[in-house]
Amino acid sequence: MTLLAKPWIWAWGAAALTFALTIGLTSGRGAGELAYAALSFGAFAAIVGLGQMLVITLGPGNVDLSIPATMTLAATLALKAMGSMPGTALLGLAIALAVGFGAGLTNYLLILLLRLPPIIATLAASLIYQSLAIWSNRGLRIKPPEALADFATGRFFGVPNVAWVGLGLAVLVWIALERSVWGRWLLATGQNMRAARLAGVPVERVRASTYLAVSVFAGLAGYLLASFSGGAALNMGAEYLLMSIAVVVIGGTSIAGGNSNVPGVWGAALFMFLVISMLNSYGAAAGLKNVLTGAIVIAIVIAASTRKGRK
Amino acid sequence: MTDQAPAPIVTLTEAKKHFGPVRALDGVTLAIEPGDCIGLVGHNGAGKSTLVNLINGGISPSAGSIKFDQGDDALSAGVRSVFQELSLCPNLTVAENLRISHHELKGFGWRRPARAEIRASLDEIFPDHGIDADTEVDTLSIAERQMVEIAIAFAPRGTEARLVILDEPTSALDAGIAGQLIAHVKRFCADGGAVIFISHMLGEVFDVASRITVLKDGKIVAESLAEDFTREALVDAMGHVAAQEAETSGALQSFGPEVVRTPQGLAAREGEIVGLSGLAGHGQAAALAQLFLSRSSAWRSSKSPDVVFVAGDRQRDGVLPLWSILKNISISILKQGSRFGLVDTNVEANAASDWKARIGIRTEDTNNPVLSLSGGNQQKVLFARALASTAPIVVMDDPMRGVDIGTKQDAYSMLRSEAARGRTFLWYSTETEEACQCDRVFVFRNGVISAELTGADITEEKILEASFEMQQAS
Amino acid sequence: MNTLSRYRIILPVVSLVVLLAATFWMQPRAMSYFGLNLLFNLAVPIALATMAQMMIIMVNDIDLSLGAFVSLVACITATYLLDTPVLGLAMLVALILAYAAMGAMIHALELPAIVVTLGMSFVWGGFALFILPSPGGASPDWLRALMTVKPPFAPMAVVASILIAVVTHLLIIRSALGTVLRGVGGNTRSVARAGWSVLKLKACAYGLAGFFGVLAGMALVGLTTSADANIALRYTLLSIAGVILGGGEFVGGKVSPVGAVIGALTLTLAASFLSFLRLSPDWQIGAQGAILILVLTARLIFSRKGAET
Amino acid sequence: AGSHLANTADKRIALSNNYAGNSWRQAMLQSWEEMGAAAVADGVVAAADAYTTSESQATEQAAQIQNLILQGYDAIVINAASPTALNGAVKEACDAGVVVVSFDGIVTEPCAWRIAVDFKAMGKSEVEYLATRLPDGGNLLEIRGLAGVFVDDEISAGIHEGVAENDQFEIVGSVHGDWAQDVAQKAVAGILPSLPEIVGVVTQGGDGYGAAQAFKAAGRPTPLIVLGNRQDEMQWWADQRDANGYETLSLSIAPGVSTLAFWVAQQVLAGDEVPKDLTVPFLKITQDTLDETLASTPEGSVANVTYSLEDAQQVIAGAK
Ligand SMILES: Nc1ncnc2c1ncn2[C@@H]1O[C@H](COP(=O)(O)OP(=O)(O)OP(=O)(O)O)[C@@H](O)[C@H]1O
Ligand SMILES: Nc1ncnc2c1ncn2[C@@H]1O[C@H](COP(=O)(O)OP(=O)(O)OP(=O)(O)O)[C@@H](O)[C@H]1O
Ligand SMILES: [Mg+2]
Ligand SMILES: [Mg+2]
Repeated sequence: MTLLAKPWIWAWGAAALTFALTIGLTSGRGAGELAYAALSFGAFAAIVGLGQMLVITLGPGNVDLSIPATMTLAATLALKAMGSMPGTALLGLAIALAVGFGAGLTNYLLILLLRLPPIIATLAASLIYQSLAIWSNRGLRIKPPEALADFATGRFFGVPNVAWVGLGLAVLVWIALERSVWGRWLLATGQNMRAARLAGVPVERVRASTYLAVSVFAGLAGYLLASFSGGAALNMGAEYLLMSIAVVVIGGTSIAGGNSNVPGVWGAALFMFLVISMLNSYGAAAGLKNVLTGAIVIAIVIAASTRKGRK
Repeated sequence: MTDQAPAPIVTLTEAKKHFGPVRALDGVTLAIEPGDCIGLVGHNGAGKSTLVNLINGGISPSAGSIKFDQGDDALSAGVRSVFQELSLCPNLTVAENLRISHHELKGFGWRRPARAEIRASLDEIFPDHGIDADTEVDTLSIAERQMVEIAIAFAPRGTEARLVILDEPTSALDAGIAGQLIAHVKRFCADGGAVIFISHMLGEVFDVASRITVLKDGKIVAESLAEDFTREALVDAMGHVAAQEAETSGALQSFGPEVVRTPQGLAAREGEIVGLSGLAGHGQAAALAQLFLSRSSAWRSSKSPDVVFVAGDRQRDGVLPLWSILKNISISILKQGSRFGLVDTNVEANAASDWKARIGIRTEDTNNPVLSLSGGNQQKVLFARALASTAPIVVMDDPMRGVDIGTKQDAYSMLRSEAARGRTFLWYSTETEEACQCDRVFVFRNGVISAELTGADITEEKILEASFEMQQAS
Repeated sequence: MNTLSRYRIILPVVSLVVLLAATFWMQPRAMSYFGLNLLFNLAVPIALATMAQMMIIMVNDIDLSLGAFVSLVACITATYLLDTPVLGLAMLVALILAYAAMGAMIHALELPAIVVTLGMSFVWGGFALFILPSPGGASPDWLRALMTVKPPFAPMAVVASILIAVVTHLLIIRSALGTVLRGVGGNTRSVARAGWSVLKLKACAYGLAGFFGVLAGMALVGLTTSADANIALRYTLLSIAGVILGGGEFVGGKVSPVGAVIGALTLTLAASFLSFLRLSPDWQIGAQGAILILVLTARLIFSRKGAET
Repeated sequence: AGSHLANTADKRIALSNNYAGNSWRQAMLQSWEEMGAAAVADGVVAAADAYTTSESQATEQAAQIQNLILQGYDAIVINAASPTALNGAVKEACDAGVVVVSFDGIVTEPCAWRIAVDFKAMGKSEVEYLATRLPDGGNLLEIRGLAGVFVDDEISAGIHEGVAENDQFEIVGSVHGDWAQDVAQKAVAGILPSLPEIVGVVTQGGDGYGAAQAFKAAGRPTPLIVLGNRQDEMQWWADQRDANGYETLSLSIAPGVSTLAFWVAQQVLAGDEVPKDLTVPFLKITQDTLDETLASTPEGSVANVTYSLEDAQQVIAGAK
């Protein structure tokens, strides 16, 4: 029963079940298409979810609410700089990552210097990022360079390229958390920051790098999403606010900090796409769709936590 | 005791408590009658706190029974507990904390009786306590919080306390206040109340207890009137080699160059054990924390840190509760042997098993969660964490809090040998006895150093003298 | 003495006063019965929602579903409570009970509140869409009359805010029950050891939150005269910000009802202040963030002062 | 009309907007600003300021309107987040003697003027267009907007009415695209695998391009997608037309309707008799007008029309 005790198994189980139910509707037709779509769209949720997971691991009260605004700002500035010109993809990437870095640094400095609670600091900063995005481009939608768009929508060995990026990032985060000194520091800080500091952990470096990481991930996600969907829009990140938190907690990461779960993030990201697809396919009205989504999310959390308790 | 023994307040019959393979309590039979003052002693992990939790209903027994003479549960039988870890609500005031335990206090204007009740109780147990019933608990020092908790336990609370269980109540108190508590316990028992008094300070136990019960590995191994025990016999029963009086170090040793000097006047030389003493809450902990924070960084970390810290307040400053014993030990030495920023698990495992053996952490496997250890054994983990590093300076904030006498002796000799190898220790202790083992002692009063004692000057009298305001000064 | 906790209430008061002075200076017209009412009447439902959030933060949880819940209440108020008052009332009572049950479940199954409430935000939102697929409904007349009443001396908004602050202060800080509830936030274990049923206490705190959430939704409809399924989604974050602005803390049961009401008023006023500044529309959204940061930065000065003494 | 212009030289008009997060709203704000600046420079009005909140929240917009009353504007032009939830604030404005003109997102409060688009008719005409192009009928996919919003409900009702009248069509799937390209793309990609062959997609504008992308990614033939007025949609249409003769229709509202509302407010302030309910036609782009519209639309923006005083007078006269 050790498998059932793994907190991520529930997210994956739920994803598999919703997949089966959706495909059951067409008696198996379209399974490949659905899996492909789930991997494509799940990748964006997974990338921001991995970042959010690192922040949530830092302990209670730590969460980044500026992810959507950072995605939008990074994408807007990157696409504006590239201006659809061929050969500028790397320049755009560099700009998106730099914007993410800058946003992360700003968030962290607000938290450190002004001692704002992270939830408020990132919320307030996100309004500023949103204004910056509006001011810089006034919502004009600039197309990504052709090659970049092809990459973002393309596939490799049958798996979408964006999913490869998301998977690569997941492996990287997993190694960082499970094997690296930094990961141990992060997990220690998340359990008790004061105790960690007194045990010699450079807690501020850990916090800074975590807030930088989540924003850089958001910048990357924004860049990829804009390239994928044909340009940046001012509201492109909106749905990733709740999504990033949902995939982390459904994936089995403890909201109390000090404990995180990489495979669960991917499972939950796939699940969140599939559950909406399933309800759409069954023709559920908007109200029912919301009620069922909420009920399923709670059911997964209950299943995962009672299992853990019984162990 | 009269011939007609009154009915016991609580009776345990063959009570057992198992946590998985751990037999925390392995068949304990015990009856506590009005007027009893039982001293409960035993090594770290002997099962003392588990016994307390069984009696007050915090956990239920795996086997055996617990019966009260009045009502079905501890509360209605008038059983009160002061737990090993502090358990007040820090966001509430002293009077409001009384309200939490006093269910009858409600309705309009409940505050006035609450204030009066806690004030009366504090005044009775700790005269001159100086605690205002309207202060929030989190602005009090650890010692003051402990006093409040004890006062709440003894307060009438509508029903009158009949049995009060004190689990290491004096570990955060200095000698003077501990003396007040002991005097009160004696009065309380003389008036027909019962007390279970758990402590690792055998002097106190002898002082207060009418009967002494020795727990070892979950079983009662000795039980008798206090006067039937000698100190040696007691230590023997607990299962440790009798401690030989640690001889006070002569002034013969030579130390290396000075490695610590703070603006406050705190100084230490290489190889020296420096004690910080004085009454609890007079700035010793703050001075040590400041020293540690100023000599270490929240931004950088190095393979060979300058200072390490041993926490006394485990919950707040030490234990990383979600982790195993192993990870708790290795957190300070992760950089040793790490390559490309990845942890070397061999170095880690070796250090953990090495220190488990050296310091005697009672566990089968260092992969067990750290919270499965008893309080004293968790403290050993924190020792191991600090000593496993190569740091030349070790800062210790009352690290022997709740450590049993045998382990203490081991720890003392380990400190000595580490010091002989050139390590410097700064050691804050609430026990004057421990301060007397140091090479140099700084006594604190009101946040400043009031005396620096060395060599033969380090005596209990001199320390106490420096701890209190001079009476004649006017 | 206890300077820090004294400062905790001074800060929100000072922020509000400074902001109010700046507003009056920029827009003297606001300095009137009519002007104050216009400035603050929409703060009343926010203050009520902030009280609801405070009940949850008080027991160390956080409620991400509050905005959706208030929207649902608004939808019920503008439809069922209007057409079939008995049924509408029963639904609102059921919602309060549902909130209490949610608290009990969170405690009994040891679930993280943030996740359960995140899930519940979808559920409430879904029900709201059932009831009002598109905006509409109307406010019951008595509710409209209540929210637009013109008491002597001070406008409704000010009177209502003071009333909310006093009632919740008595309930949470002064009363015997409130003390135990705050104790749950301070140290759940010791409250349980003292023989309380933490399950019941949590249910009680959540029930209170549901109650204030219902009041918020009703007050909102009284002001706007109708509802839609998305009407109060912003209240989730606004209420959290209000509690923090008012000197509350996320963990440890440290909350201040009076501060939180003032926090809610400050947030509302900050938005008005910005519109008086006549910024370019590009920056109007960002300026909201900037002013939030500015107001909260004042905390820093006070907490430094507090630490020194 | 000349005297009317002078009459309002000391009047101040404010625009109250509730969302700035997409290109349509940005174009709307831009049209207002350009025209407002010109009107102030010409001495037509004393001020034409724009105010915006975020996230389409009626509560915040209500507070904003109350602030505008306090600031003493003579007229407030509103694109409302909710047709009813602002009624309280609008009533307060009217009571304070402020002229309130609502457009696009209109308010039901009787004291305000309404410049409405017949969204229902817009939805219905989508189906009617499909009926002319696909006489054999078939399966349709509906992409809706944001759930719980008035416009979404109206357009959808029109579409369903159209399908009821043209029973050769059946709506086999319906998703919410929140009027956002990427959300629509995601929702369509999720439902497509379970759908039979689709001949047409009815949309609410702004999400056609996303739908096309999703069909392409799923390897399905591109159906007839009714488009909105975003430049990238029209560009895609033009590209498809050049490549394989793709033919469709674009229905939308021009963001410049904010300027129409400005002139209506100005006319009311000038003392003209203006009926409370005005209608503005929706913007229709056909295969014939595609190139011309594309040429006049900035890249990445939306097709737009700026209205003049004469246009406003025409609309008013038409309603009388
Ligand atoms: N919740 C638990 N899970 C597993 N093991 C436990 C738990 N609580 C206690 N134990 C184990 O039970 C034994 C007795 O612990 P207990 O806390 O009663 O010791 P103690 O005598 O109070 O020691 P100390 O003096 O160090 O406080 C220890 O071996 C401890 O590891
Ligand atoms: N890691 C830390 N970071 C910041 N401040 C710390 C840290 N550790 C300790 N302190 C300071 O030390 C104080 C705790 O020690 P306190 O002043 O109560 O010392 P004390 O009077 O010696 O107490 P006691 O004897 O009861 O342990 C805290 O209030 C805090 O200001
Ligand atoms: Mg113990
Ligand atoms: Mg102990």
